[in-house]
Amino acid sequence: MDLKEIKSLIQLLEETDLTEIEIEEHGRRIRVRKEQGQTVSLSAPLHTEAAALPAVSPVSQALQPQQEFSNETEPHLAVIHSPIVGTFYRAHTQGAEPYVQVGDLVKKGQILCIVEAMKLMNEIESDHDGTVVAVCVEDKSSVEFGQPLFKIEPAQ
Amino acid sequence: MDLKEIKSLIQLLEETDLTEIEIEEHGRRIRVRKEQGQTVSLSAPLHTEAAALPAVSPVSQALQPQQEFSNETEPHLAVIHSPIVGTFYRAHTQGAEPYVQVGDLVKKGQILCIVEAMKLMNEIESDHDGTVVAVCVEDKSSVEFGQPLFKIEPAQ
Amino acid sequence: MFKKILIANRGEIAVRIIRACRELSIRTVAIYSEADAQALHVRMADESICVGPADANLSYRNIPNILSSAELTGAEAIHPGYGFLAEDGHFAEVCESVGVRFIGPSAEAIRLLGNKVKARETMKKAGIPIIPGSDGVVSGEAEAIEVANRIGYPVMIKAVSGGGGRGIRVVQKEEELSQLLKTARSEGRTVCGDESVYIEKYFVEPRHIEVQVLADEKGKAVFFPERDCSIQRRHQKLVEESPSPLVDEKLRRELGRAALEAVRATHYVNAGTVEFLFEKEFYFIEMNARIQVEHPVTEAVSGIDLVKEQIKIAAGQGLEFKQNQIKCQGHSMECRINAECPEKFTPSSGTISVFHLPGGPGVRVDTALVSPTKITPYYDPMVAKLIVHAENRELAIAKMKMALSEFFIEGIKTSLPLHRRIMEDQTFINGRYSTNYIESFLAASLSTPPDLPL
Amino acid sequence: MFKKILIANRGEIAVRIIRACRELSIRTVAIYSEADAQALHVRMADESICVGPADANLSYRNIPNILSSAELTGAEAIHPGYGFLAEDGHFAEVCESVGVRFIGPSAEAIRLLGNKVKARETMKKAGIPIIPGSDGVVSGEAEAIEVANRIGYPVMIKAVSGGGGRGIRVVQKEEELSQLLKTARSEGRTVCGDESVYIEKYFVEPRHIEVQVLADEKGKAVFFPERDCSIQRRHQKLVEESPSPLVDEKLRRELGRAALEAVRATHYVNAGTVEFLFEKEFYFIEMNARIQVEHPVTEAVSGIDLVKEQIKIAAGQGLEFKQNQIKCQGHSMECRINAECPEKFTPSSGTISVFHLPGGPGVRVDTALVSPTKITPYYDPMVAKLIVHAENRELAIAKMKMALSEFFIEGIKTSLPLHRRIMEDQTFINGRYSTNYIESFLAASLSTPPDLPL
Repeated sequence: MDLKEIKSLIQLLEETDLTEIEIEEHGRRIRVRKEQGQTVSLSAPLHTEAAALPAVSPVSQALQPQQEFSNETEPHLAVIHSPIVGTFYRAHTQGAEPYVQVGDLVKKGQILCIVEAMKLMNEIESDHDGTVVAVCVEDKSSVEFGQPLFKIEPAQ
Repeated sequence: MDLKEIKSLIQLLEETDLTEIEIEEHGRRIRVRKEQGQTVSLSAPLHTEAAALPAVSPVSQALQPQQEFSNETEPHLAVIHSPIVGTFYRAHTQGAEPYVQVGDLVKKGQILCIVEAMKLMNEIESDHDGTVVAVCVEDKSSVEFGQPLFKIEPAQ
Repeated sequence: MFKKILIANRGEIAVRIIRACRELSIRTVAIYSEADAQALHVRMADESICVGPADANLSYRNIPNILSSAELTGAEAIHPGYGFLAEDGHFAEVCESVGVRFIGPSAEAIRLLGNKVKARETMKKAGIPIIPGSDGVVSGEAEAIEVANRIGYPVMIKAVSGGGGRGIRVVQKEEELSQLLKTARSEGRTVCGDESVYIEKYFVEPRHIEVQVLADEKGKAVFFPERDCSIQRRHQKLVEESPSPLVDEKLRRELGRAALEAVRATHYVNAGTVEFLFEKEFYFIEMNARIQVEHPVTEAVSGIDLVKEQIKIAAGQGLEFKQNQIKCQGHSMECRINAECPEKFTPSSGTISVFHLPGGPGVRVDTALVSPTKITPYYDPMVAKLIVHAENRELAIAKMKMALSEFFIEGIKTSLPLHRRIMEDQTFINGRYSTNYIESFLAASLSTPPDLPL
Repeated sequence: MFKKILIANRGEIAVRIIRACRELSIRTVAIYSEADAQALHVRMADESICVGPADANLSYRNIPNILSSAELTGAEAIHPGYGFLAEDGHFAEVCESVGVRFIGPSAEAIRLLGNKVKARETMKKAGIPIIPGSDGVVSGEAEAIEVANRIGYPVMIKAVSGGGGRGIRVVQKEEELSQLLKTARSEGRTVCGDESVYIEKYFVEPRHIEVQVLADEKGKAVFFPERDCSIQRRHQKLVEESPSPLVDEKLRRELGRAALEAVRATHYVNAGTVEFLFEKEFYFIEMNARIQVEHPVTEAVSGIDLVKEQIKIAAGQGLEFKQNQIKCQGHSMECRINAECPEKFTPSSGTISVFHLPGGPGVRVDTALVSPTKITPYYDPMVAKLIVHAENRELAIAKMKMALSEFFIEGIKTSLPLHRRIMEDQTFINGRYSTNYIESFLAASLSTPPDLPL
């Protein structure tokens, strides 16, 4: 399959008012299609525009709505989400070693990090045995409900 | 063709936010598709709803907007459109014979009808040689700009 | 003034509060559930934080996550809107304990008013008329007769543990009392094993009249021209108007005085609403410790932005106007547009792909609708409020009819058709409706020929 | 009152007129071009008739087809809106000759006011100040000096047949006059073979102030608080407000008196607007014989529906209010949202698939937007009017900023970003702007760092 060809079709579609292009040849069919007035064009129009207007509404947005919580591109990985709103800490105390590093083997129930909320330190445990392949959040940054914290490659 | 299968696809489509489902297999292709927020659902929403509300806004609509002026289904036919807004008369005077009947052979330039506007009788001529195959408007009814009056099968 | 406010709500009221904040140059933090990631209030706010899943108990009522959100974003105050945590005394208390200003009355006032028995007692002590009845449970037939004679027939016998119409009997005259007392007792016993009953004045065609108040921390309080919210079904208001077609200037002042008395008796601060039942006289029902859905009709006739005032009061600013500066100009009306079947009131969910909102002079629409919007079954079915303002009631009805005629929502069933019919109904037009209106209106509708669809 | 009105227009003003008709229980007939078959005014009207192809000359200005439409539908009156046939004396005349009421002034008044020279003469005779200058062409240098001394420097020498800046010279003092007179003459001769010139007072920083009037057939006339429309680019108004930040109560009365004098002098009936140029004193420019785009700001401060009044006057009803009943409450402002590049003002066409209109208290949007709308290049680029009303000018600006911040149109370029910047601009906020404002504002903008996009 010629990915370049499909990409150029998508680009063509995006540059015009067309909503669909379909090509069928040599027993192969490619169809690209976009919805107008639907989900795609509406992902976050108000924010988009506001962001272009720093003079009018200086949007700093400490916490951007994170809508990409799903793990579609890496379906084999397990994702540990934040169960609460709070501040993410990788270590027990400042300066201490992080609970886990990328590459570490972890057990189900093992503490991965702390999310502090209202002065309470909430220990977040792994719900899988496996290998830590990614830490999704910077140390000491804010996390919202459902935000991915770690990606774990489950043990076979 | 399995009608049941198609119906279940349609049902599936209606129950979801999808706009299109396409299946291609064993040399057979089924595609069902709905328009969202686009032309189809928008054909005339305000009128549609108003029409369901005779108590609130008694819409009689002597003249419905005629949006189907094109002749897509019969591309071989010539259509004579009204060039003005007025009242359509098939005959010169009341009780007289109509200028033309379905089945009549007409010449280019021959008078087909009269559209009266502001007491002026405007003679509408055929712009084709051919056979009248349809009279699209009732005698003495109102016509708007661009409304089809006659369909003519052009002579070879 | 606050620099940043967190809005602990969703839908039109969150949008309404964000607009007020913008005008006051206050930055806003929206919270949202996973079901609302695309919602208008999230898009409009300067910052937004997901606080939980679709279930409101785990998101919009999730006190720890909401307070954490305020802490993380540095929001100095929380506006609760209506519903959710708006009248939760515990929430108000926790807010104050962690140093976040709760935009509303004190936790004590919320708790007092949330306890219907205590609220009633407080108002009675303050000299505000309450619905006449027995002082609690009646011991026997002799006491029942005595109470009924004192308050006058018709009276209502209510089983203490009854509900949903069970254990309730209306007594028209003394001869009926003995028999109906027995029936109510036995029904109470059957349904919930408790034959205790109490007696209350029964109102045949009462009206629901309410008075908006604002009170600042310095003890200054004002009342606004009354709202008539008698058009209800199952205690859900459908149409509200201000002023009431029933209330004259004298009654308006009396209602206002009673409302201010309620404010004093409860040491109430911020915006609140004192609800009365009216039939010949007015009687206190309850006091709502929040901004109400129908606040825009009061804004229309008074020209005062109540949400901005709420914020200013919470920031410690005193009220800038006096009672005699509060006008009652023209007439305003609100229709609540719900996502529901207009006949049976069953909620309707789905995706609104196409809609058209009315506009023009004197027309206001408060909504969180944005295309496409998914109406989920998780929250309040109200999708929009349509508010009109005109010189008088007749013109307000004409304007409402006009606005309803062009209001169009596709993809779900709404109460729009019902509102259109109400605006054509002679009883409503005359202004002679009671809280029974919708019930009898619908009953009459069902007997009309089928070519008049709802 | 009329039973049915035909609206000989499109876009937001057609929608506006349909709304007014609905409130007055008048049935409506929309006309439309083939390009507008899906337009909102067509959907909203009770009936609609296609009157021609996209080209407005063949549709919205097609007098025979429009009158036929009125005849066929039994419309008793025609509302022309603004633009198209609104100030066409011939159309007004033909309407009346076929027995259809034209909602506007008489054909004579339209013709008189359409002729700028005659209008100026009429006003001068009526004692209304007109822009000082020579009585027609000046014969030589001596006369030029005499005129310039009489009206005071700076003056403007204008070639009679000049235009587009050619053959125009501004003279600051007498010493310059002789030389600049020669230049203007020779430029006039070069460009159009005519060296005749006239002299007019030159205004350095004039303001555009206009007064809305209503006059009924019985000779009763009223004026409204002035509108300030100085924010223009190429004589196209962009922002309008009422009252003017410049005008005090005394000047307001003087402007009003002059406007009423203009009504009397032209036997004017229905809604009209007398436009003045103001610099220290006010001077008549012209009188517009129609409803104007910016009428909503007057509706906001006065509480009077001008379109409804137009219809009532045309139906022969007398004005129901007196001059002293016309209030000036609070402050109102309008931004015209055009489909155009916000920097270069080139029109932008395309399909608007997604948009969000602002709402809340004191916010009005007049638009024909409906999703999806195709913005065609055939007609006026204005896609919406955003009008706010608040207690004072400062709060009105805050509200306008709020409303602009949530106003969103996707698919075309609009003037929204320009309006957002104007509302942040100190000169505008101070209210000290002239008709040169936009030009100098844009010039200044271009020199600001590129991280402040328009």
